[in-house]
Amino acid sequence: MTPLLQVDALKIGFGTAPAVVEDVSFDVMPGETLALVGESGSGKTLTCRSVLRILPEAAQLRSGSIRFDGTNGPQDLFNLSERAMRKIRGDRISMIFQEPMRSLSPLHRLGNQVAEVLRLHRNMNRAQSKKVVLEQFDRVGFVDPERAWRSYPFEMSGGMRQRAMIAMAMVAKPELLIADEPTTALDVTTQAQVLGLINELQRETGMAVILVTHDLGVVANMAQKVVVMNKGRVMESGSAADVLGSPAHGYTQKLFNAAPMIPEVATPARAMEHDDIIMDLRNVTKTFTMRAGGWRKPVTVTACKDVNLQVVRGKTLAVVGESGSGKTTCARVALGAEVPDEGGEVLFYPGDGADPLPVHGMTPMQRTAFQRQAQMVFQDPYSSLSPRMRIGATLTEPLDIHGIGTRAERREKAEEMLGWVGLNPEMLKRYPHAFSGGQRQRLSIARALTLDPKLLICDEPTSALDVSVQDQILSLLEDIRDRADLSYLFISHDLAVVARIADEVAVMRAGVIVEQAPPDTLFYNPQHPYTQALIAAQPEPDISRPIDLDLVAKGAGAPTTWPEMFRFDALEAPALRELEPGHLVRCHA
Amino acid sequence: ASPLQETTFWAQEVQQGNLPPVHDRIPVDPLVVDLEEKGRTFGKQGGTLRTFVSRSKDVRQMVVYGYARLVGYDSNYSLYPDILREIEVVEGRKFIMHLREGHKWSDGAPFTSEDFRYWWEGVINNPLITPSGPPDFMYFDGYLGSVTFPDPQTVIFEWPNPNPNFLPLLAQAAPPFIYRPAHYLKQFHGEYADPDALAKEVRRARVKSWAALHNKRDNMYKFDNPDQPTLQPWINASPTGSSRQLFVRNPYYHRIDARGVQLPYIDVVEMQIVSGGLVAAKANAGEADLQARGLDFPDISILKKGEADGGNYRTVLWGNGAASQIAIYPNLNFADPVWRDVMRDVRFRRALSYGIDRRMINRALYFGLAKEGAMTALSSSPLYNPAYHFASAVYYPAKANALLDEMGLTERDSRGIRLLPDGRPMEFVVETAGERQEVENALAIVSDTWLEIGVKLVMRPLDRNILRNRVYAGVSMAAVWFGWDNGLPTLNTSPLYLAPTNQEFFSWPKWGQHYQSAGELGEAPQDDAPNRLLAMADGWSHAYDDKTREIFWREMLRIHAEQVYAIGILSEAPQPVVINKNLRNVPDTGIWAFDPGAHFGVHRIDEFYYENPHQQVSQ
Amino acid sequence: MMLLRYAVYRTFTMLLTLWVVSILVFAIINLPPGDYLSNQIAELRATGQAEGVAKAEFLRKEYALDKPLYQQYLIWVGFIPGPLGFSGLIQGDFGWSFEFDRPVGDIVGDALWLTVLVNLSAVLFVYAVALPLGVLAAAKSETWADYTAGFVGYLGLATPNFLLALILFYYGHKYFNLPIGGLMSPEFEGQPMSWDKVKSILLHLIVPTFVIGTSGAAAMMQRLRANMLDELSKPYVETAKAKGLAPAKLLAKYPLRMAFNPFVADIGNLLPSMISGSVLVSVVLGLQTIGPALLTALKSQDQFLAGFILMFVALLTLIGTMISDILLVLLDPRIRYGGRGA
Amino acid sequence: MSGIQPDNRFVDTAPWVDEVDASAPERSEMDASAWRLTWRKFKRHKLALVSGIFLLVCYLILPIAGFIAPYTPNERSADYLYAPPQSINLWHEGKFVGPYIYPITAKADLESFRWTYTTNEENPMPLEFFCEGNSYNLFGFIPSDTHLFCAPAGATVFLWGSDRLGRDVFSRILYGAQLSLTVGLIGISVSFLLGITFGALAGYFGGRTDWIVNRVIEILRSLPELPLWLALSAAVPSNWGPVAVFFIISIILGILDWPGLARAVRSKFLSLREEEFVKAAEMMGAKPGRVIRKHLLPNFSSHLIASATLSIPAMILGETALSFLGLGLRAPAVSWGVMLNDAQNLASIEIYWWTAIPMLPIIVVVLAFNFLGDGLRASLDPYKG
Ligand SMILES: Nc1ncnc2c1ncn2[C@@H]1O[C@H](COP(=O)(O)OP(=O)(O)OP(=O)(O)O)[C@@H](O)[C@H]1O
Ligand SMILES: Nc1ncnc2c1ncn2[C@@H]1O[C@H](COP(=O)(O)OP(=O)(O)OP(=O)(O)O)[C@@H](O)[C@H]1O
Ligand SMILES: [Mg+2]
Ligand SMILES: [Mg+2]
Repeated sequence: MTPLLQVDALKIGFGTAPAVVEDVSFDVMPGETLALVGESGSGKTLTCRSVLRILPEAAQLRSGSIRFDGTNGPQDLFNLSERAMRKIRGDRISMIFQEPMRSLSPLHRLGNQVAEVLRLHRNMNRAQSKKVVLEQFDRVGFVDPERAWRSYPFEMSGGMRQRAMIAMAMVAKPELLIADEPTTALDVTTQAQVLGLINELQRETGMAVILVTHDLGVVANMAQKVVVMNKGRVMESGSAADVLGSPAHGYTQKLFNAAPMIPEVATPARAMEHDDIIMDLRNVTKTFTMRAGGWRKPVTVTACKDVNLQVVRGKTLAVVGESGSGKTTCARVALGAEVPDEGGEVLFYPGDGADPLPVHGMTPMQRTAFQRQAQMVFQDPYSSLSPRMRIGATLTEPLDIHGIGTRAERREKAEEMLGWVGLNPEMLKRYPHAFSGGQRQRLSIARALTLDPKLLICDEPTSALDVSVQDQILSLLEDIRDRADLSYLFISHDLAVVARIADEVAVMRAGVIVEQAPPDTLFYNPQHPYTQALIAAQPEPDISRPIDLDLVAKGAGAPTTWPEMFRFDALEAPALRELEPGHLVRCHA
Repeated sequence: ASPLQETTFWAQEVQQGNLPPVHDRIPVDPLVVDLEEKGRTFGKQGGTLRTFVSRSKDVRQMVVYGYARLVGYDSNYSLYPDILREIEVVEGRKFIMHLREGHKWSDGAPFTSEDFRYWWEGVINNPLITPSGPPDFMYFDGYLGSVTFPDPQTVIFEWPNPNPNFLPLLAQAAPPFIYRPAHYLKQFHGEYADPDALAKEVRRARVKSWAALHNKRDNMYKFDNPDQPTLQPWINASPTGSSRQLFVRNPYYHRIDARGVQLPYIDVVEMQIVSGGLVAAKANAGEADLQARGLDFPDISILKKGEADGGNYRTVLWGNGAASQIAIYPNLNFADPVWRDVMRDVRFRRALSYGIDRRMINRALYFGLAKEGAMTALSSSPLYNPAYHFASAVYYPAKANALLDEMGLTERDSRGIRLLPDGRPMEFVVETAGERQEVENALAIVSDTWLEIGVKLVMRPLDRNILRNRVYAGVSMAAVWFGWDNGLPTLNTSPLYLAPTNQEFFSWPKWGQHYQSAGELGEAPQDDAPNRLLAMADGWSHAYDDKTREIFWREMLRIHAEQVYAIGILSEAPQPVVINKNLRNVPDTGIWAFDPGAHFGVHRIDEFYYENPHQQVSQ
Repeated sequence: MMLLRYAVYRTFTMLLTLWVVSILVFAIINLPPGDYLSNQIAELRATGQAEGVAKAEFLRKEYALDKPLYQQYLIWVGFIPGPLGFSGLIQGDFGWSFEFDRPVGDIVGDALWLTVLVNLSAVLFVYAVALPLGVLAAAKSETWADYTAGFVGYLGLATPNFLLALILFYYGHKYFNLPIGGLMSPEFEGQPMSWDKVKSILLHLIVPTFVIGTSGAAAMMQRLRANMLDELSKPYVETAKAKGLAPAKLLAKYPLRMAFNPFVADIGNLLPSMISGSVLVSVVLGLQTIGPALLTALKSQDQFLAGFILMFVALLTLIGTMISDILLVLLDPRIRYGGRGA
Repeated sequence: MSGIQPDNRFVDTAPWVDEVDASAPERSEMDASAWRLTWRKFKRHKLALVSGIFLLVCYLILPIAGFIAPYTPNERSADYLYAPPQSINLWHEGKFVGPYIYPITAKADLESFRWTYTTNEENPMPLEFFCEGNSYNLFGFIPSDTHLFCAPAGATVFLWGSDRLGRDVFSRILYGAQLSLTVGLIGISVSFLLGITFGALAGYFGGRTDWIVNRVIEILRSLPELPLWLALSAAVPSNWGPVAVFFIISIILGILDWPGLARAVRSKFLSLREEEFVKAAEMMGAKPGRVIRKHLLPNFSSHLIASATLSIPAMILGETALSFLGLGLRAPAVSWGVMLNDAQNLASIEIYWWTAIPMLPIIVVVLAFNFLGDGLRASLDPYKG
């Protein structure tokens, strides 16, 4: 059998600098899944993009070859005419881009953008394509596909946008799917659903997949082949069983050693002390009015309902939960980026017995002081970096705003921060677009840390990082927390990470907190069916222990199907009860 | 005379009985023009004459060009009865007008003394239509003239004292129409018309009263109402607002040639409204058959080029009839007292005049074809006097400097500009209407030579309305305009316009207002010379023999020459006239003047004809 | 729904603004010294036409020009009765043009469709030329196509309109027998529509469209190019590319729509410029549009005509901005008009 | 160096160190300011660089225009009206003479009403250098009468011909540049300043601010400029010099002109302010002024640069429209607009074509500004190079 895609001795560089991708070769067989793993910034994305010849303008394909041997016979993708290339893009080979937030057009409805592929390559009319797309939306886990069809990207949560992107890439059933970290913004049950979908499609159509991911658990569950990259070079490649089972290269070993795991917990933790809190969210509810309407009657969406969260000074409160369950919304409300609905309020305690400040009712002076102490790492680092500002300026900006230090000092601080997150000071001159996804995420963290804040809200801060860099970053965060008494509100989908860093975990589903407890308690004794499903769905980087994707993808099912005790309908949820000290569960008595 | 010939243009209408035959249309005693005496040839009827104007209200040019007047000027600028069969003047104060028997309006209704009566009783003396009462010209020496209508063919205007202004007035390019088509206008007149019908008409026309309606329909001069009968050679046949106005021959016109052919020769005049800037281009493209309006001397080269490139036209140069092509009027009523005193000093005005290099201007702007000199009667006027023409009007900077020094304006600033008595530099602001490039060019040259005499000229173009208002209010220091419209006065032309009797003479707006408002507005002239001018003008009005009149005229011209109220630069500037090569009887030389002359009027455009009219029509 | 409420709210604001504008318009018209009739009388006297003076005096009374300015304003708008009862703008009486001696409504009505025709064809020309060329120049930036388009555009921009018109007229007539000036051959004026008339109008439209259009087209093209260049490297364009969209469709659907934002903001100006745009060009080209009438009216202070045209243009301006604001939301769903953080 | 293992797996055999390369490049390199970096990128744009240098030279010449021009702007050569351009030659009958011109003589042709010129090709007359001519002010205040070159006695040097009054077109273009390249820009600056400020305020703050700014814009836009100009032309004090009047007019033009730009800025900002990076900046405590300057404006700079380039020809030519209303520049001031205004007739197109030459510098300057602007835009474009 001939390989479907043959990448040979690929070399990509920028300007006169040394190549960033060098001598990369691999083959993908039809129906096979190849996992591309490796260090953040090692050139995975560039490699994938070069297959479709969609590289940044400044990038040069210096040498190498890429051959594609699909139903239309062998084709040399490097020397194909633009016109022939267009026939391949989206039709034979499609790609899920790493940063779905930026990769969707902000002015067009999701339905329109996704259906376009069908209309283009499958000659479907509007109605047909809509039917297919809605079906696909359903399969990637949209609870309300019709709403997704009509929504604009900015009205969706990070994970929803990512799912739209996935739907877009898969809806036309390509021969090769290039998925660049397709599940970073998804909770594990949704992730399982998406991965299951990919598997299903592979079985159905013999689609091959190149899967770029940091999650070794996903690799173990999906891939037949693994390619490990570091600094632009392939470190090791071979069958998944071999590479995962007995990593041969030093880097591979290091990487696998760094993979976090949900610990086996023997006893529940003690309840958290809630006396010195730094931030208090009280009855926060947030309703959005959808823009989809136009002349029609406006539709509203309740992103989160009646959320009460307390961040203890010097501790980490982690929020996990379903994609689209309102985590980001809570975080944004907490820092004043959104105004909660009537009745909700957020209090910030500057400490030292000072009076609490209402986040949404501060004087400009108070606000400035608050903004110096409370920082946020946005879920979508790309969008939150000014596209026309060099990174140097971006990193010094917070200091500049608050008038801290001289120019040189700010610069030094910026360099120091870059060092902390494992980036090179030479990058200060670059613009945001010239970074890899993981690098941007680290930039975002670095920026949030420059002001030495007291409270940091991290919205999935490590989702795009490979496990070794992730480990480095988490250590950094823990380190600062212990050193400077920093408090975190930490949103993540990765239960292993949460297990490592959190002092308390809140689980959200459908806009409400369903369970809240210290991590050990939670992992020892998950009460809520949704929490249980989440823990079960966490993939492990062990090829011998695959999870049943189809089974866990069902998650806990819809709230209406839950056991009597937890069941709720629409927004009429039961109250949150304290089952044991420090362990809250949303259930009927 | 020869038998009358039917007009081909109307022949069909006549055959169908819509129009009476020609001998029933023209008066019993038509005006027979003597072409041979003028050196003109007999023509053929037919053809369309295309010409351009630049504003929609210039439709009235057809009244000017047509120039059918009760009495009119001939090409020697002497008066003769035109619409009138005869006019008797008794003691210079009683004017007995005899109408032509059988003369008809363009709709066939008879033209009789009733039309005069209607004007006098129905229009002028109706307070609703004319709230201000009888017009100024009906008063002479403070007495209102009387009008009587002894029989249908006779009208008598009479004043207690001899009124020398009356006849020239009737011959103006824009005459007071002292007769109106009564039969037509009565339907809009509250005293004559059926009230209900009138009220309906008023509403239809969307005006506010019958008087307004009457005013709207009664536009003898504006010529924009095709329904209103006329006596002019061509009648308006187009609705208002159209950019192409057609004028067709008046079947009842009162002139014929000696061979019995009814005038005008040309059947149709097509007057098109185009942008002023495009007239030259259109003429160059051969689209004009007779064009002078809208063409300036600088266009001559392009016109000649078009001719050389095979255009079906020739370009001739006429002389402009204004007393001065470009004249600077120092405002003797200027609000600034220091400047005013300086300007009132005749030495200053003379010095300015001596400081102008007229030859240079003439050469640069007119190929030396205009006449350099001060503002006075033109050379073809019987009152022309070369001494006045060249008085203070040669380039003589030394003399100018001497005059200014003599005035005591000896101080100068670092730029060499003289200082006023109060120490300000002499920045002489000349305002223009900004419409003519030649004025700006001329002033550019003047400003160079004035620098040599220590006067800095500052030019300021304005809109003509604004300019006028500023002059009248005494806030503009000096203005540029043409010279007197009438540069061709005869003994019998009223010299009133030489005296400070109206504010339109930009040197003395306030004195003019004083006279016009009978002392209510403005200020009375204190100086000797202006008062003398007033006295002379009055003297002329009461002088009845040519000898005395000439004395008054010459004295007034002398005073102007001596006082240099307006600093004329040059006169008789060449005016290009584009003439279709097939158009005959158009003089090669002539005077292009509005009043007297009515532009083409005195040259009798109704006698122009096409060599091959039929070819012309098919174009 | 939201938009509907917004439109209603804007309509009310519009009336308020219109009222303010009416005061200003009236004041500005009356700013220069004198008024139409006194200017007219001066002109008549200067040209020795005693006759017209009486008529002018008559009109002065009839149109209350002898009253103080504020009363004239109130009468004009129709807040208080004039000498012959209420007849102001709000009663639908647009007044009388002294200059043309016809009701204002007639003059404007006649000129209106020609005006719209000329300016519409210019606008169409601008869009037809500038849209594709601007996109092309951006897509092929820094190639000869880009430079040529830019050069030609700037050539048009840097030539004074009148000069350009003269050149086009002169050589157009010389070599292609194009007509000089006007909007149709005179013989078709006042005639019913016919194929020949349409042809004549089209022929006459060539030069004015070109003269009015060039500068607009060049300006739009360059701005569009700049905005497009900003968008072309954005990730969402890459996504679209990865779908296999053909370049033309891709550009038109994604970056062009983004780049169009500043132009939509200016669409509001399109309506009024259909009426009052290109005044000077129309004057020099001798087009019988509203522009020259406005200029004449202003110069001679023909206040009712000038006032009405100005108010009409103002109304269109207001409607235009409203439309552009609504379009803006439709174009870019992210846009909200509320205050920040509200 | 094959890394293929027996089990068909590839392992890189190159030495591998587990270390982040944190070695900082050179210090000076690091401290390069944003402007330096932009300039470095700009330099790579050859066309823009050339245009920039050209414009720089143009502006440097302005104060010494009098020195370079052989004539002063209003110096009339009465015997040389509408003289066609003369060429400067070096070789005469195969002999090197140095720069010289042939003398010309005018004759009035009353047949075609043109001035015809005959060139005396027998008599080459070398140009004089650093010679005395009419006096002018160097840098606007140092009186001088030395000219770079002038015609020898008895000859003329009209490089681009002479106009109706015998003034040298070339010299007038040089003097005209002094006004055309400066005063108009003030109007542009005023208009841009206002447009950006108000547009930014309305777009960024929205709500009430937006309402007010929009009403002002609507009112300003409803107020036609024509009558304002007419009123103005009557109101300007008469003893003001033409330049002063023009200066005021161009400022007023600028004041009237901003709404268009403001609307564009506003609408773009309404969209940009919803971007995540704006939120991020705000949440770091950035004040509105900073957000506007550092985050919003740069994202609209391409449009602004293009608009600025485009308004230059409009401003240079604006006065031709103004002189239509009696408000433009007027003699003795010279500008390109004034010169073109004189050339707005058929004769200038067909017969005296050289009087329309002022179009040339306008086009060249405008194109130069365009290339300069485009280079600037490209060097601010993060995605480029
Ligand atoms: N436009 C650019 N200019 C310069 N360097 C770039 C540019 N784009 C990417 N790079 C660099 O190329 C390298 C490879 O980037 P790439 O996006 O392929 O990384 P990646 O493996 O996908 O990393 P991640 O897992 O963080 O997404 C990175 O070091 C990045 O900094
Ligand atoms: N601006 C908005 N307009 C309308 N709806 C919105 C808006 N922002 C968020 N939503 C909706 O609110 C809900 C919660 O979104 P949120 O971003 O808080 O989810 P999340 O928990 O962060 O999800 P994820 O893990 O996928 O990022 C979603 O259904 C989303 O569609
Ligand atoms: Mg990547
Ligand atoms: Mg989120």
